[in-house]
Amino acid sequence: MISEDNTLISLYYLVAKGRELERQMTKLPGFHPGVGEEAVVVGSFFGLSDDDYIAPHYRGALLAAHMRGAEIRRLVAGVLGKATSYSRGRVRGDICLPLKFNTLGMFSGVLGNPMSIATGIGLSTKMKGNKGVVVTSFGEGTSNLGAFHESINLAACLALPVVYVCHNNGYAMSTRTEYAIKGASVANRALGYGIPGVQVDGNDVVAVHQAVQMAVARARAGEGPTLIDALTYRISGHYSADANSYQPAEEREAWLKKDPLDRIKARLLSRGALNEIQIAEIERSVVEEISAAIAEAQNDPDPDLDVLGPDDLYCNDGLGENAK
Amino acid sequence: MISEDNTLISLYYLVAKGRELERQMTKLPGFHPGVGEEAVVVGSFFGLSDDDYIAPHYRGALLAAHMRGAEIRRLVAGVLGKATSYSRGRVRGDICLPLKFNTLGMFSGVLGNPMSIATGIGLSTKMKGNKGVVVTSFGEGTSNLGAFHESINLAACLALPVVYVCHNNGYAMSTRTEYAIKGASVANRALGYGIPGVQVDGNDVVAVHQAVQMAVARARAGEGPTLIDALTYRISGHYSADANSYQPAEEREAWLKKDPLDRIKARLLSRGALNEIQIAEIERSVVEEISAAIAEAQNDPDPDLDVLGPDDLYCNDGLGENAK
Amino acid sequence: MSNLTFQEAVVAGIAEEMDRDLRVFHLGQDIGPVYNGAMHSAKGLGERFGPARIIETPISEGAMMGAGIGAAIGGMRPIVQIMFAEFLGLTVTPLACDAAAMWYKSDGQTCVPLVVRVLFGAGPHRGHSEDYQAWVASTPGIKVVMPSCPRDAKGLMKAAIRDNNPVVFFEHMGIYHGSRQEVPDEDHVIPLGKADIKRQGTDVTLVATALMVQQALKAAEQLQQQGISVEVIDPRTIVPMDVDTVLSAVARTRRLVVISETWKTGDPLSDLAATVAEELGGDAPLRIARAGLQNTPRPFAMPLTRAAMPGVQTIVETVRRVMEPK
Amino acid sequence: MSNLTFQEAVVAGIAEEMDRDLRVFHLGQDIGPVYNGAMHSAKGLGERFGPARIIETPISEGAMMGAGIGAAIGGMRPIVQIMFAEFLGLTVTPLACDAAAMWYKSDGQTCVPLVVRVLFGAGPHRGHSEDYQAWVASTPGIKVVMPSCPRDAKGLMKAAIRDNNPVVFFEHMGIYHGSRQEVPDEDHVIPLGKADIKRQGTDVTLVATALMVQQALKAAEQLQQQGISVEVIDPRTIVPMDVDTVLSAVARTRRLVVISETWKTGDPLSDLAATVAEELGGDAPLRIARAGLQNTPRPFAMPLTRAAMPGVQTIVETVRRVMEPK
Ligand SMILES: Cc1ncc(C[n+]2csc(CCOP(=O)(O)OP(=O)(O)O)c2C)c(N)n1
Ligand SMILES: Cc1ncc(C[n+]2csc(CCOP(=O)(O)OP(=O)(O)O)c2C)c(N)n1
Ligand SMILES: [Mg+2]
Ligand SMILES: [Mg+2]
Repeated sequence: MISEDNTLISLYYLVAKGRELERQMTKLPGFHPGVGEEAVVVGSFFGLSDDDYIAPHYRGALLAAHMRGAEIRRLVAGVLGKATSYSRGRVRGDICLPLKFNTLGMFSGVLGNPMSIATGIGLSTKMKGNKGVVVTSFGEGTSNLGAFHESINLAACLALPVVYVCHNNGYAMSTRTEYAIKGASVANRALGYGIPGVQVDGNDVVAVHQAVQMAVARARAGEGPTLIDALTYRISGHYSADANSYQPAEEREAWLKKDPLDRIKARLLSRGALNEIQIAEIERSVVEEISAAIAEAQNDPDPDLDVLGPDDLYCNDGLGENAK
Repeated sequence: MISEDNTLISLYYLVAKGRELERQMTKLPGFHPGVGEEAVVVGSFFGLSDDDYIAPHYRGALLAAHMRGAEIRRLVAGVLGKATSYSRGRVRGDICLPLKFNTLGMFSGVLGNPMSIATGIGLSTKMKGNKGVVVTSFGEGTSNLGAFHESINLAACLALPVVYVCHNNGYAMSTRTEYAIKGASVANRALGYGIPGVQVDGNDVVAVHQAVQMAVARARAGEGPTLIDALTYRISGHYSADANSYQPAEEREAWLKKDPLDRIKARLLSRGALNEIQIAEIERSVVEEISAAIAEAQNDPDPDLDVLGPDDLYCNDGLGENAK
Repeated sequence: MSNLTFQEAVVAGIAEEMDRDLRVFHLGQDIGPVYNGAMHSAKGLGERFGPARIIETPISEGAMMGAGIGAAIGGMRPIVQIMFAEFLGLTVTPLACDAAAMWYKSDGQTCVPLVVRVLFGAGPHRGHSEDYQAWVASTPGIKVVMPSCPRDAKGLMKAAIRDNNPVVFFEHMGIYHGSRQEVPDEDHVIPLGKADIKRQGTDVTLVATALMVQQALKAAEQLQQQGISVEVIDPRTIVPMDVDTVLSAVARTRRLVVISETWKTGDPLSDLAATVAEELGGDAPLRIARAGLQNTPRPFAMPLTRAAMPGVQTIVETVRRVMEPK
Repeated sequence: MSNLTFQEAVVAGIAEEMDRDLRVFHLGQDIGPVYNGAMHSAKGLGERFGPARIIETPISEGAMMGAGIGAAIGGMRPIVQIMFAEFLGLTVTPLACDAAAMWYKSDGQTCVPLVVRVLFGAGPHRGHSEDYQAWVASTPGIKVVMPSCPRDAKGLMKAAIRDNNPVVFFEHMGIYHGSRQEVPDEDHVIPLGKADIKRQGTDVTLVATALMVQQALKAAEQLQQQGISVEVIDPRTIVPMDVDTVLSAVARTRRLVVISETWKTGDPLSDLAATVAEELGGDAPLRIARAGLQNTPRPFAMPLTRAAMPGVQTIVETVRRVMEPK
């Protein structure tokens, strides 16, 4: 009971932290915030071991990387292209994450690549026989790409330990899900690959966590991949400046009532796992932590030109061995 | 009744012709014969109007093009790279078909391209509002490519008049279907796109014809695409020299008993639509026709170097208008 | 005449052609009246022409390209937007392997009148700057257009739409919402394959495209002060390349400078430089120098992005190099 | 020493490395013991190493490439076979956009030790001859190998497998089952990025790869009779290109001939020719000539296929061109 409370508190804490991070990052230009989708991120990546790999959806990626041990200040420095970022400013840190935390991001702006590459990481963990798993997430719009089809089919054929989680958030930029997907659900697509397809309430962090952990157990047992279809809603615009005026008011209202942060909070209160004062305390500390991290990152220096390379275009012999 | 007999006789005649064509072409090096799959080809493309387009699977492509009006002699000349081929020897005629018969082939060796391009032809017929449809076929192995997923999903979203027919023939080169597809069927994949997925006995030419025609009617009515999963078996090797020793004897035996040619023949006999003498007569004439066409093609001249171009790399203004 | 940005000029060209020819339509992601295309690349088209001719698609670039190719075969004249050039790899299989070959291989049975629009280049959008132009330029049968100013952008877009071959049209994000230019309203079509001499000069012939043309013109100003007269040629169409214009220019100056925002290996301008060396090289002196994108992936931080590609200073130095005796 | 064909040499190199390093494995379509790979490109490997290390996949090149990249990140050393180079377009998005950039962009957090095998070139297989080498050679971070003989094929394959970067390994179908050559059995590794002078010569420096090297050597014989001494350089690795070896050679001969089986626009050898012109051009005479694949899609009929690409006769004529005064 206590331990379950502790899990719930951890989940809540991460959702609250994610919410504040997304909220504040929205103020930076060109960011793709994930307000409203924090439960999918937290539920997907909570409770994994360090040897496991994750390849998170670009939306909510900072929270995911932070859950793996990356510092928020350095992650934000990556978004800003500062010298203190994990790549020293070489790669856009909003969508590309530090691999040293077994966290794969987008090394280009092309959706779909992380899905097939995550599938390959799953192949390596299987070949090494170390029971490691890979959890990767992506948007429902991305599930219309060939990479989705080929990756999941290959994972099914080779029984790879990969869990595919879809942020089914209603939109791909301005394109509504029902315009781009005529099937009853994204979960349905699993039937074409002979793997389990599970639909889950993406705004219930506990439900997402449980569904993902069941799939993870299945993967560790060598039973192959699972497709999880997490129904959620993009409260944010597609990017900072997007007013998302295309979201019908009633639709938006209805989803705001299902806010994932409010729900986990209510759950904790009703169980008496936390009281109002403790919650207020936690949220105050989260605001402070995020504000401080962003402020620090903003004051961090730009990279010097020695970061340019280009003498290190290739990984030369030996280096590879030491590289993570 | 008579008219139904006539349809059955036409279907039989085409299957018999296809069988003889595939049989004789197997003697040419590097050909990909479709012995055993003639019913899928004939059933898919029989009964279409001239304005309709087809984009047939490369296996069985000559028969498909012939059903659209192409001469067997010139088609074979295309396989041999003779000057008399429809491209004057510019393109490999075993997989690339004469477009002037509204028949799209492979302009490269890459599987999947005809699926997405056929989808686009469907878009044009829809935009022109001329009720034309497109019937395209492909192998079950090809259904594992991203092009399959993206094409059918796009056709579903735009309600395009396209019928997708899968030659589910048990193998992709040496790869068995159950190794590469873990889903219960290819038809199942339709669920992910919200379109009908129909499984049919691919060795029953009448069944294939009826299933495709229902889908064609649906497409003409503006109700969008259909995926048809035609179960058949590759009696031939993957290509002429392939001994397909990897086919288990019992499996092969069982399928040989379901030979599509024998089945339509038996049907005609039992209905009394044709008698043994008439059938023997038809098959004799078919052997003669195919033998003559191939012999002619083999005696046709190689192209002169003036066929090289390269001055006609581009279609220059004006030309495009006149081009088919 | 209207005073237009690059983005406005491209959209104006498309709108005029859609009025003129009902077979022309636009297909892409989020190009409708709600979003108006990435970076407003389809501003106003959705509202004006409606969903029957401004067709939005799921995220499936391969099928989008196939759809454009097939629609062209079927008698339409599609304009497919592949949001960013960075995504061209998802489309080259139907485009380069099949569509590019159809006219030649079918021996004239079909042509493929298709325009493919892509955004690229270092600009406000911090990312998606790769061009991968070699992927489309290296395959015969595809025309490649890369305008440097609003006036050319409109005239070349109209020509691309009227062309009967696949044409990939590159739109540089660094100049997209930049300085305006007077653009003719009346039917203004610039033939594909004709270079434009953006500045006359007698000492050095400089060839550049898109943003690099604007940088080269600034550099030429500076060099003028230093007594070096630079001729700036903008091929405008990368494929087919207007080799003759460049050859006759270098035949006079005997000095060629090539400035590129892409990587040298596979750069169509490298082929141009090689052709100049073949045709004009011999006993007479000939100097050639090139500057391009640093031979690494494009770094992200602004100071790094800038330093990795040729700027006015690099261009000035490159020109000075060919002025020194050797 | 063993007397091996190109195909046998490549397979031998792979087998030796799989014995040496348990992290090395092979992934591809129909590469198992039943089919042994297209054109026997994996002959015997399935039987010898079993399905755990010789992994067959569905037809899904994009995912196959992603699988190789991911497995490399995860600590394995994959060899992915993309049956024919013609299918590279299906794989460049994960390979060129992401994998090629990982070492540089991650600032050394990961490397991608991946070998990609592809068959290409005009040969017995009547089709699938396109190479599209520009698609992989034009993006920094990918190494590209294109051997011309069994000996090099084995040594370069072993080096490619030991390399910590993505390497695309081209196997020419026209020489695949062709003439045999003595190939060292002992550990024989040829470093990537080092050209090999296949024939010494004093009048003209000729650069070619794969099948064109063999044609060039025949042409050089003929030219010798005519009193023209041709030096034949085989870069062996197209990326990184051994520019220095070529530069010092042309510095002596002052004449460069580039023979290519691919199209000139985007050909990495065009970049090489441009570099030679940049570095060695000036007041001293310098002659450059190139011959490549006809600027159209490859025609199919044998007489057309042959006429569309450089043969011994074309090579002889191209060399004679740079011998004439100009
Ligand atoms: C292959 C590709 N096509 C298009 C884009 C442009 N793009 C960036 S985000 C986005 C929407 C993605 O939608 P979804 O997968 O549902 O994720 P969401 O943005 O809703 O979180 C698009 C189309 C891209 N980055 N990659
Ligand atoms: C993209 C691509 N990958 C691989 C190949 C090589 N190849 C040619 S035919 C074939 C098998 C196709 O299987 P299927 O789609 O089931 O058709 P079938 O041969 O059984 O008729 C393969 C793998 C190809 N041509 N294109
Ligand atoms: Mg979404
Ligand atoms: Mg099959």
